[in-house]
Amino acid sequence: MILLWYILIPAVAAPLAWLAGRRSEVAARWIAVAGTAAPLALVAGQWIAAAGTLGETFAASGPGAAGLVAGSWIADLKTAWIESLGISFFLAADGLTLIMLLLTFALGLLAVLCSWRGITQRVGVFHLMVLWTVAGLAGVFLALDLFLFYFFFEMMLIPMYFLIAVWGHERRIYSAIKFFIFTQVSGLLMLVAIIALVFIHGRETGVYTFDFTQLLGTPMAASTAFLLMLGFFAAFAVKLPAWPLHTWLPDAHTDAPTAGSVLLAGVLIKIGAYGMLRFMVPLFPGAVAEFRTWALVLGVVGVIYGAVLAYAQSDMKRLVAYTSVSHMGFVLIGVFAWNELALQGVILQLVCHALSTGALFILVGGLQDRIHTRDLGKMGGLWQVAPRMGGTAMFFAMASLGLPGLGNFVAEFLILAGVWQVSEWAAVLGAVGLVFATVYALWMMQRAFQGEETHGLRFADLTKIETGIFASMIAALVLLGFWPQPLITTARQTVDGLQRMTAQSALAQPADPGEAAAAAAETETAGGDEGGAP
Amino acid sequence: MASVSLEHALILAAILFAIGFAGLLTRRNLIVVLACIEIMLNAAGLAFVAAGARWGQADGQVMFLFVLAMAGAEVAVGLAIAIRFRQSLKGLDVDDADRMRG
Amino acid sequence: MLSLLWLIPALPAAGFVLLVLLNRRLGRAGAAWIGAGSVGLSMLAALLVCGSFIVSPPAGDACRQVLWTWMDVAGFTPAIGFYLDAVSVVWVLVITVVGFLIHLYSTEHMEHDEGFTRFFTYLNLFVFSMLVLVLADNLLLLYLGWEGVGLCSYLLIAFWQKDPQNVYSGRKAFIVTRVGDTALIAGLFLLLTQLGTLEIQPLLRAAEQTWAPDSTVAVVAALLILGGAVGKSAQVPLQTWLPDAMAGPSPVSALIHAATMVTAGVYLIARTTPLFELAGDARLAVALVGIVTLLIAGFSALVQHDLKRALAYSTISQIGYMILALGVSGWEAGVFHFGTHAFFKALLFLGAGVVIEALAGEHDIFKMGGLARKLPAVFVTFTVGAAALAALPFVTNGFYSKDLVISTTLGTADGNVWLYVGSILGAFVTTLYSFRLVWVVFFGEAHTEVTRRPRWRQTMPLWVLAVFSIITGFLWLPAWIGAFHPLEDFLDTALPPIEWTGRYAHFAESAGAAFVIILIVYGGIFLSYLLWVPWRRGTHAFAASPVVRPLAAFWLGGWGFDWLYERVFVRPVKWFAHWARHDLVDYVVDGIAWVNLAGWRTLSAGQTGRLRSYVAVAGFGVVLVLAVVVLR
Amino acid sequence: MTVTWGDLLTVSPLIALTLAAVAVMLAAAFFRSHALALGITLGGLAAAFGTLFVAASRAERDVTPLVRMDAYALLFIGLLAAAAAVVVLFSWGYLDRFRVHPEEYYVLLLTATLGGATLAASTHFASFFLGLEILSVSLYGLIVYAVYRDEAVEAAVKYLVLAGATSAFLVFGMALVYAQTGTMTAAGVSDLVAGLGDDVVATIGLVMLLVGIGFKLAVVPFHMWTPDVYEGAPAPVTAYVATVSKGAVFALLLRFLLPVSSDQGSTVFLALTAVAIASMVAGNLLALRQDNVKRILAYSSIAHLGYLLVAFLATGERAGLAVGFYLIAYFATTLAAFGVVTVLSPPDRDADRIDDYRGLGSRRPVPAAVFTVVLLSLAGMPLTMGFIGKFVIVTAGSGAALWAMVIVLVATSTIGLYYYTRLIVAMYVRRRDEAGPAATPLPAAPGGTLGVSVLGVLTLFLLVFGVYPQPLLRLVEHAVSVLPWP
Repeated sequence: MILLWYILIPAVAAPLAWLAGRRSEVAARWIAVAGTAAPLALVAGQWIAAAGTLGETFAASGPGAAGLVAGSWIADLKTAWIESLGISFFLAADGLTLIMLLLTFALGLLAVLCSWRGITQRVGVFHLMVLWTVAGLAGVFLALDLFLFYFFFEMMLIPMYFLIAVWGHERRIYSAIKFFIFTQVSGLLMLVAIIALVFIHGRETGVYTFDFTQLLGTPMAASTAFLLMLGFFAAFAVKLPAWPLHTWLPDAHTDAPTAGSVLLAGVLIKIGAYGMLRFMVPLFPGAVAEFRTWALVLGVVGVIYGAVLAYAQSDMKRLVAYTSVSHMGFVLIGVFAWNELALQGVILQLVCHALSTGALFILVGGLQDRIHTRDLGKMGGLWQVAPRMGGTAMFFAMASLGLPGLGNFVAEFLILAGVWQVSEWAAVLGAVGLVFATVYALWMMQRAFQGEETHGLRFADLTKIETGIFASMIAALVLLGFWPQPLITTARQTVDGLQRMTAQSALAQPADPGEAAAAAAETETAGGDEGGAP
Repeated sequence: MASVSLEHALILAAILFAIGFAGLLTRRNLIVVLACIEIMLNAAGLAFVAAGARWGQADGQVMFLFVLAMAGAEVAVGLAIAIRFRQSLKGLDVDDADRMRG
Repeated sequence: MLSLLWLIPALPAAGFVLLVLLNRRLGRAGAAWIGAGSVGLSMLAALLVCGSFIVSPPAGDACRQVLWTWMDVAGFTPAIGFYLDAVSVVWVLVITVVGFLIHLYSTEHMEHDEGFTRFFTYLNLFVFSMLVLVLADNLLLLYLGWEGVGLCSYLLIAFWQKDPQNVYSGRKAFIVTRVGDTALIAGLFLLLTQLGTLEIQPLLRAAEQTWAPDSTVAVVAALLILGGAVGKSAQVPLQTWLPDAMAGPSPVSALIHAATMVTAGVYLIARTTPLFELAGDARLAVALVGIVTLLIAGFSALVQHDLKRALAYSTISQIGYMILALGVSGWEAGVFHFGTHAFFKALLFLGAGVVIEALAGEHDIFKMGGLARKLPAVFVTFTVGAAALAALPFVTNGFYSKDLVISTTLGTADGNVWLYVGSILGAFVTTLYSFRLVWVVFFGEAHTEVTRRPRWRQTMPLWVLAVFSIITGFLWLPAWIGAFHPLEDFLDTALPPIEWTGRYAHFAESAGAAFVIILIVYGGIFLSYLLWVPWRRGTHAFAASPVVRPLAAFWLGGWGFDWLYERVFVRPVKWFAHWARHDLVDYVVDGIAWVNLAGWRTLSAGQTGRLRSYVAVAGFGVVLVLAVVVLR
Repeated sequence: MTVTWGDLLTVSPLIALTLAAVAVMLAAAFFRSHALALGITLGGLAAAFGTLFVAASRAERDVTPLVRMDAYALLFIGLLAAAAAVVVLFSWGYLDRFRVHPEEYYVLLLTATLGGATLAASTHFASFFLGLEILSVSLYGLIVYAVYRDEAVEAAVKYLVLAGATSAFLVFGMALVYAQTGTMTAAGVSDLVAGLGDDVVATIGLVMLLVGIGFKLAVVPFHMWTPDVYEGAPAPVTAYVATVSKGAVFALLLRFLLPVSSDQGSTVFLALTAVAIASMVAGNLLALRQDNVKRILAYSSIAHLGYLLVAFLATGERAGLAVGFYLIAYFATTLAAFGVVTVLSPPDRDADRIDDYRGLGSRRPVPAAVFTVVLLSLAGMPLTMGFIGKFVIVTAGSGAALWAMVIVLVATSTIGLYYYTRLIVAMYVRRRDEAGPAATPLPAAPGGTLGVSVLGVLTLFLLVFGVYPQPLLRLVEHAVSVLPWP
């Protein structure tokens, strides 16, 4: 039942905020704070309560596929919904879900906070939209019925669309519709794939159901599986976004209001990775293995292309947006590497990227509120004007280029180390992407904050709210950089389950480097002169 | 006297129908257009009669009556509208009725 | 005592955090106390820990301290843990001692700078990162320090960030070293995948056990590590960033770009010695990198006008010696030269800092001159440093270490005559440019007014370093002088001893080889006197001759590497970025939108509003279908 | 073939409609009272709706060979009556502003509904033709009801001529089918379709039959009239044309031509596939940059009928479910859409320019909110019935492996997003480039409280069944199960 609250609290707070907003803007803001903070506290509570069991892995023999999914739940809720079509209202949470929920509510809260001064028009409706987005996101991460997943997947587009179109910047209408259309086309492709899967399963078993756990392991021809996998991939690749389906993202991020950018970059695009982890790969492991090379190519191209284009931008927000393209390329190759190192890296990357890029967006938003431009050509030397802002920007620029000691590095290292086991070249090229990341991050710093201040800009340094926001994000990133273990442990059972689910497929490979080394050692000994066992 | 076969009747009906349709395509006077529709409807009626004859049923003729009645109703309304049309467009040229387009 | 190991890096880290948090609330004095104080305490801790390590070595001649497990993923469990052995002791001592002296120096050098607190913040972060680098017990943590020092290097080069040129130099340093880091991290992936761990000692043992000597995987791993070292230590082909890095304040050049950070590559190779022992081809590559670098940079140093740039090229060249030593399996020789170089090069940079400060920011050596009388303390100490750099026989530490390095290039099994000749030539060039600086800067007539004289916080470090630049050489006397070599004995606990097994080992170890060097050094000093002593005008004709001029220009520009890289790497990427800045993929998207719009336009034009066209469309459709029906 | 009392009881909904029409006519002859006419109309519709339950309580039966009152017919009659009632309610405020007497309008509305209801229950060519013509002729009158508007006259002429011509096609097709089979019942046609083979004459007949149906449904290539009639007709009438006339014909299509989908290689099937695809593409493209709201809705209706054809062509009860549910969703959505136009319309014209909607979000928040929900439903976004509707259609299409159509559906419904959101943007987003004099804001429409409350109910309907569609799905499932599925 607690799972339902995660969706209901923000969903109900939304109209309240709107109603309150008609009388008092501050009331609307506080309701929005409550509507995100309350579920955040609830998730944190559930996390702490479940902390003990999440790190356990499954027994070697292990239960079946459905059992592996169900085995890692810490809570679930299943009631009838649309029986005529085999659809149930099915929510469940495991470690991965908890992480995503934490992220959702935390960034939701930050989105509300960072709009405190920036948003002055239609405040009530604004918070209605923010809260609905949060509710939809929570639903996406909780749903285990494929229809329900799709339902939330589409649902949160609407408030996000409004956030961009109404409170956005210059080309907001174009960007909003582009975002909407990209997601919608790909989402519909996924819907077709879902339905086809349901039918294949139905013909096989006579049971027409959208229940993910029952659909696992549906036998089908390899070519069919490949097509269906592509349907899922389309949706998630657009969300992620993977090159070359990324072009909605720079526009949407650039023109969205700060809160929208934060939610987009922080949580929304993470659905792509989440969907691949949760649904796509377990449903079609064979097809994913077949597609792996292509996905790695797309991912690597995305990493480098995103970074190079980030460098080419003169709009600071657009630059940050392109860095997302680059970083999500890592996520893509990590998912398709599909070993424990890479998967843990992916999950960490989701969190760390949300924090680092979210912070950069808040920062750019803050700058725009102050100097009314995002054009790097009109900045320069801002460090002199606002040193604390400069230092903060430097920190997050470093996070974005993957500086060790910050969470992003751990994530990217794990991903690339995992990818290396699958394809050395992908890993190397991914690492080369980090060089380009250095190029754009430092270029951005130079153009905005370093150099001589020549435009006569004078403005106040970080406000208290902003300082608080950034301090918490910096603390989180440093903590994750030096001690990412809590997150790793939380996701361990899920990752283990995912691995075992696909253990029979072509995706499977030596689970950890230790084993690989042992295997290597064995072959080495076998080939050597010494006949004795080690 | 060779009996009129179904085919003959249907071909005649088809020719009539085509004439009516051709008129619809080529004539611009609203009244003539309405007349063309009448021709087409009657062609259909003829086909019905012929079909009824093939099966030796009265149904075809009954349908013809229906068609006739409906055609009448249609023309009645049509002519009424034609009057408004003439008032509105100062003429009966259907091609003039292109204020709404795009 | 050894349990205090963690304090050594923790103290500068604490200093950094305090400086960040308190920032403005500290005055200059407060920042100076925290900044220099934390490093001073760190130095004390280091002295205590290392002292106890040397006096009573722990079992296995190494100790490890794990603070916590960094992460635990799929059997990969790197720790936040420190490892101390003879190699790290050398580095820790140099870092903390030189680091403290330079902090002290900076409190005076930077006293009027508006970014005073920021300076110490970065500097403390640097010391922390550098200590983590050399103390890390696993390669991932080493990499953390590795990147951390890279960051600080960038921040400090770009410290005077109002000038875009400085920021450019900082970026260049960061980006170029990151290219090398890419190789290093790839090496980490390779090692992790193959050996299942990144903890250095088990990793090295596993490598020795599982990899056959000269197996491909070992060579690749070693080469990837070399790639990292080349970037960080400014070796060919990634040396181009270091001369530009002189845009930073002089203490930074002294600490980061001379004494410590740039030797991280040397440390890394020394740390992973067993890997390189397994990979003969990689050792050869190391040696080649070293010899090429030391010659290229040496000749460049010869023609620089900018005092600090000259020193920078000299640094590159001297690190080339260290790398060369490592490449010929003279591991300990490399470490020894690192130790001596750290002191005299830091000394030279600090001296240069005082000079530049005294001349109100003048960098051009030909606008200096005559400073021997105006800045006597600097003159004396700088000359000591230059002599050490030039390896002035017997009295300077540089002589002993360089002599050892050059000997190993001939004496070990990996050595050969070519390397030896090259390194001799390098030594000659070194002597030339070292004394060129002394002659030009301190003698002749003054071209610029001295406006400021150093106080004790600047002179004291100079004197201390000058002393170190003399005495540290005696820690390892060559065999033909006497059997006093405590440093060698100490390093033997962690590194393979130098094996004099080469073809010319006998000669290399003998006084004869040393005599060659002594000859070279004195010859070099004499020639430099002839060429550059200000009262000998004739040399200008030589410098202006048509043979020398283009060569000098070529050397001045660093052998055209920047020119080449600009065209091969930078411009194509910039060009592509500019060309694709509106996102190429968007053209496809726009194309789809255009097709739709065209469809709308066409269809919409078809809605003519004319009844007869409507009938025609319907009729056409019907006829089409009927035609299909009939013809099918 | 005698008609018993029981039969009469069964067809009581149709009788109720007939009586109501007569009653309004008579009443209007004595009292020119709008309220009275409205009351009687609503009463008649309510009676028709109420008697559905009477009919439902009785065993389903054929009343003469002409009509069959089964659950399927009852569902659609109920739907049509409800839609008509909604149109009536919208008309109240709207007709008050007319310069002609409003009473006969209700007569026409009731007879049109009667025609539609007949179609829904029709099992015979005779009732088919009669129902269709009653509907058509009433619609001529309704479209031209505002005779003083030039657009209305123009629209009526276009509709009249095209409807007449396609009726001729229809009847001719019927005649050909009859000539080949000797039967005019739905079952006979179904059998014919199922065993069509390469009987050219019968196929021609079927195609011509489909012309008549296609015209009413306004699918490509019989769609050209749609925007003009939608634009020219008074807004409530447009709502009626868009819903009742199309719904009734679609109900009939399912009953007569069900087996079309069983042979995916047949010419008729291919022709319908082409029609469906062309409708989806053309409908959506035509609306792309259209500036007239009524025309946008017209074009979008073309596309929606294309979607419906996809479901129709997918065989099996799942297809019936999809068609039924989608039609209900489409009815509710379309009625609400034109309801908004109605409510906003000033006396002299309809509020159909996109400029009329700029800034509506702040001027008239409730209609704006309703319109937003409507547009989202048309776009098939979650929380609305349109989403579930699109989902069941894709389900049906995928179930029948109609991949080409499904992909086109996916692609074109995306184009739809563009113009639906364009309207939403117009209502809520202030354009910064609007430097010049803004479009003259729409004069406030008088009254409209009734209309707005009906809009509220419709919106609620859309949302509730968008989130919990199960009851409706059950109902439709039950209704379509009586059809003779192949």
